[in-house]
Amino acid sequence: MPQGARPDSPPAQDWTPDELMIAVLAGCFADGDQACNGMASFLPVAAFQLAKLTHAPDLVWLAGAVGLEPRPGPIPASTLEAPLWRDALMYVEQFGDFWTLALNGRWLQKFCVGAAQLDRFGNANNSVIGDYHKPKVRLPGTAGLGDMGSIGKQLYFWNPNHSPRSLVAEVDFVSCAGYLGGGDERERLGLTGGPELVVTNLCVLDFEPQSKHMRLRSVHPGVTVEQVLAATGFEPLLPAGEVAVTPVPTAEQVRLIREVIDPHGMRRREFRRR
Amino acid sequence: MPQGARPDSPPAQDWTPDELMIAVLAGCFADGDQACNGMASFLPVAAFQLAKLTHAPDLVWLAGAVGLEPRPGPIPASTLEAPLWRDALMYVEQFGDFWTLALNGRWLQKFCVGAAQLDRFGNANNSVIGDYHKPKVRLPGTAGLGDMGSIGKQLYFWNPNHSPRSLVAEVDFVSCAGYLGGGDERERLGLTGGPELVVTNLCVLDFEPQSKHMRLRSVHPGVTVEQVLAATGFEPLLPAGEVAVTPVPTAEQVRLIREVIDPHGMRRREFRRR
Amino acid sequence: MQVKQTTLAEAASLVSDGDLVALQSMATQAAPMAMVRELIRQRRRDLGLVCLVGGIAVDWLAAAGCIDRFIGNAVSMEQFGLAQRYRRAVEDGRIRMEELSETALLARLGAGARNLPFLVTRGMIGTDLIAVNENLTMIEDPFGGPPVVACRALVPDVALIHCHRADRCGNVQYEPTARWPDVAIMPKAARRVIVTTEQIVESDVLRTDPERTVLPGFVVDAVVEVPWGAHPTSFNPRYGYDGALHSAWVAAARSEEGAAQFLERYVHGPADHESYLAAVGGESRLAALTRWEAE
Amino acid sequence: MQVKQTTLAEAASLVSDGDLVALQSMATQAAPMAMVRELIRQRRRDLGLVCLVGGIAVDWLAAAGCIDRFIGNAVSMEQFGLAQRYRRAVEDGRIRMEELSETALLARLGAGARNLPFLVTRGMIGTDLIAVNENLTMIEDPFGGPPVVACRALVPDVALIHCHRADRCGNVQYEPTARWPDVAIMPKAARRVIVTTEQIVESDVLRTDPERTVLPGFVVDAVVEVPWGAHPTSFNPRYGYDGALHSAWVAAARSEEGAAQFLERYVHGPADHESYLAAVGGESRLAALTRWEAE
Repeated sequence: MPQGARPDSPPAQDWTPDELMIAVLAGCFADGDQACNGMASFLPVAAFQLAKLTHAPDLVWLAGAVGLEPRPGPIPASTLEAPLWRDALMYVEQFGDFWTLALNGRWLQKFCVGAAQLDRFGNANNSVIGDYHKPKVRLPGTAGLGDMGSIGKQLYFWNPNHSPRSLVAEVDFVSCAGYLGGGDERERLGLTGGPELVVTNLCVLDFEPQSKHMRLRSVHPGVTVEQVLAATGFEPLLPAGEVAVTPVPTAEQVRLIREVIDPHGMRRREFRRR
Repeated sequence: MPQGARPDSPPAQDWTPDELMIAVLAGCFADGDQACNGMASFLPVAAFQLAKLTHAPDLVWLAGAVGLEPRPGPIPASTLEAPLWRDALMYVEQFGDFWTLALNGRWLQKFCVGAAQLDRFGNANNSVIGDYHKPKVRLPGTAGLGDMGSIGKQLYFWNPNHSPRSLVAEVDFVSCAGYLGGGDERERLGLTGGPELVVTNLCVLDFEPQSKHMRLRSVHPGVTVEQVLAATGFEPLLPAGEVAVTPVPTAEQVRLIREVIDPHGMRRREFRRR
Repeated sequence: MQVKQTTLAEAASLVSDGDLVALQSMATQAAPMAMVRELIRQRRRDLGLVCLVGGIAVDWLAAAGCIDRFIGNAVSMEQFGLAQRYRRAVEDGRIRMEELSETALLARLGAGARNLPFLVTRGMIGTDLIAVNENLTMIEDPFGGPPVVACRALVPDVALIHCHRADRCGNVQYEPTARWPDVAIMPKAARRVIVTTEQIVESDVLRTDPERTVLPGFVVDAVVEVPWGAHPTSFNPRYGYDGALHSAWVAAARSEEGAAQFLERYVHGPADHESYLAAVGGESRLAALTRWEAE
Repeated sequence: MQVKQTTLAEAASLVSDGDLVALQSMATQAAPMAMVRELIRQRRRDLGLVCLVGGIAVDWLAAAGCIDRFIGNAVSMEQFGLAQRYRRAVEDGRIRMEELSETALLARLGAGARNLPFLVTRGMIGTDLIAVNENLTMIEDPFGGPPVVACRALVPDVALIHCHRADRCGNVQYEPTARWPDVAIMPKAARRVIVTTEQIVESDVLRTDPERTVLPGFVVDAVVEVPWGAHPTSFNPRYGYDGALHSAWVAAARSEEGAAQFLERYVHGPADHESYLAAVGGESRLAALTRWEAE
């Protein structure tokens, strides 16, 4: 794999929402961070590799929470199978190693999180639609997210299918703790960290520091604020003044994604066909 | 190593106390048991190997709590170094494997225990003589024995230097729980298992089932009851009627110990020079 | 050491109707599928499952009506989608799910393995997972620190695992690969352990790599040689998952009838494991999987 | 990954007077002795030690007046006898010992590593170890089972470990050998980690055996190449313990003066690690130790 990238690369003329989302997520990770991914996480995996190839060569990647600094080649069809952690420096044992390091608080402080439902205070649900004991829809289950929301991590949500069904006023079930009821409720429970950013196919949102209510930070080029509002199950806060436009990826970022990181286009599997 | 032994072997004509103690300890372990040893444990290590070569070929030995079923050759100078677990089937990781298996309650149910002090109710002390915070003598420390006395194990004490200093009325400090104050005190704390046998260079002792007080079970050939009483820091209970004589090892057992298991005589290092 | 080698059919007799079964599994990885098929063929009923992440094994057992409860982190076949028969059964009330975070499941099993009444985690605080679960409760730190979630010990009746090689006495070895925690903790927590293995080898072969042995034989009740025993899940580094069979299942499992027909063809139909391997494509297909040609 | 390679002297600057130092050690095995000698040479004071089973390292540090407290399971040099300078210092009140059972020490460190206020064990119940220790206390099971011993989290300031090979970024590998728990847990519980290694290798060498890597480099603050860095303790499978040096120490350590002379000759005297190796017998002696000719 080629190392580094031209820092002065111009904005791409030709980019797609998946590539823009990857660039935004990549920008959340820096040298000195450690990043890991779970299953069906094509965008985060691409983002970690993009960061390493450009601004954050010393970002440490734990592929699938298993393989330390692998050399995987093009993104394979699964982000939780052996091809992803080819030539790793270490096979991280899950409980004694991975969870101990994750719980500790000094490492692996940022997580990319996908969720079936995310609400206005950043609470996530991968458990059930409807009642827990008699669900209307049984979702896959919260797995590690049930921990990550409570152990001081900074959470970066990604959502390739921004819709009123996935961004809801209130989740049916809190399976990953965000800011709970908002304000200082999370803090009062002694929880640190919390949701930082929500990156969707339409826009980037963050959380207003006092109320902890989700807030529109930027819309992607070509997307209007009205489109975002129509696609969201609640009213996100709006910034004072003009809403910013998300910077597009650089030409070099797009080249790296298309030619080096994901030539087979696995990243597009996450997007619902329209 | 030769497998099996003649079951009809006659009593040895020529035996020493170390060999007799090894034979007695070997008799405590059977097929289906799992045995492990700690450091400076020449007699238990010899006993496990003797049992495996004679009546208990399917006894499982975890050498040094590390090496599963090794082929160590003659007993080396240390019972907690790599030569003891040569050619093991498994290197048992200490916490996730060894302690999990030991705590479970279904495996590794018998332990051979050495202690600086052992009292009339089978409480052991490897911690301090005198006050814990200002000790007259700082002993090595209880290590795993601090656990083994409380987690349902059957404890087999061995003591190659039977004396009023090592067999005392009351230990200065309980670092390994025996029957505590005797009677049902151990049971009332919810503890199962407990001390089973004390094998010394003079005799074999057990614990009277009601009072849990140490009781003389047999004296070794050539040792008198009076000698045992004079060498003991309290009065052990005596059996009704004649005190039995400990059976001597068989000729085959002695041969195996001398020729196969411990040709370098490491077992005698545990005995104080007189 | 005692010999534990036996057949799939005999080993399955260690699993009774109603048992709580700890099943090694990730979404598309390393599940003891040959034993799962044997349990379906023997029509076990009212089983509970304990799984980190259940995949196709859980969906097949649900479709076959073998299970009525599930304790674990998640059920998913990753890129192949949701486990539809399982999901529908939960929604219909035929299967109860106890959903745990990863640290909570590991704490419950860890406590079970170590004969402790509970272990603690700081995960899940603030979520709804605690209040709905009688096996979780908040407790105070006796040293004045923050409260923690106590997770009650979990002791499955039997654990099913699949490994790369074992000897006749049930000493279990893995080749270098991802080390998921179910193999480490489930067999120690469960009352009985059934191991299937790609290969039975002489004990002396294990002695050449003692650091690869993960379970001593005395923990194991039965060991069965079943090459390709994890198919259609992957078993690194030996073979990849069978993507075509996963896709075929997902298509069939849209309906109860489709699922039943699929199980008839691939699980009930084949008389034994060899016939199953022939039914899913035989030698040439299996050879492709060793090269990770998933689809 | 960031490069962490440095010298013994630089690495030692990560240890301050008063620090609580977690030290890899068994009775005669696998202690980071080169780093221990460096700390003695730099005359660190008021250190605490956390050890499973301390051996000659603890006795040297005690004799040199570097330590004032010890938390661990035991201190012993097995067949070479008690650690006399350490023992005398405890009896004189110059060193405080907090004695823990094995499960209690692992619970304290495990809680420290996992940012939990405590973990529990069923060991020690009925012993006197609990009442004398403010870091242990009995608590009830909230699910109605038996009570357990809560063990308060322990977070050392720095952990010292020695390994077979590492790369410049501090990724740490062990050859197949006994797996003691201190290497697994201490570096994750401690605030800083210093690794000495028999050999620094290219990262690509580690990639050939990823299952042997036990610590990722991001956990490590400094890595120093020190061949024979565990001498005079053993470092399986590379070399056995130096029995002659252990015996010489035990003889010298009968008196304070003898101990001081010994340390002068073997620790303060040699200008660097190479000089130390020459002082203890040089190449021919070291070659004998690779053949386990201990005495």
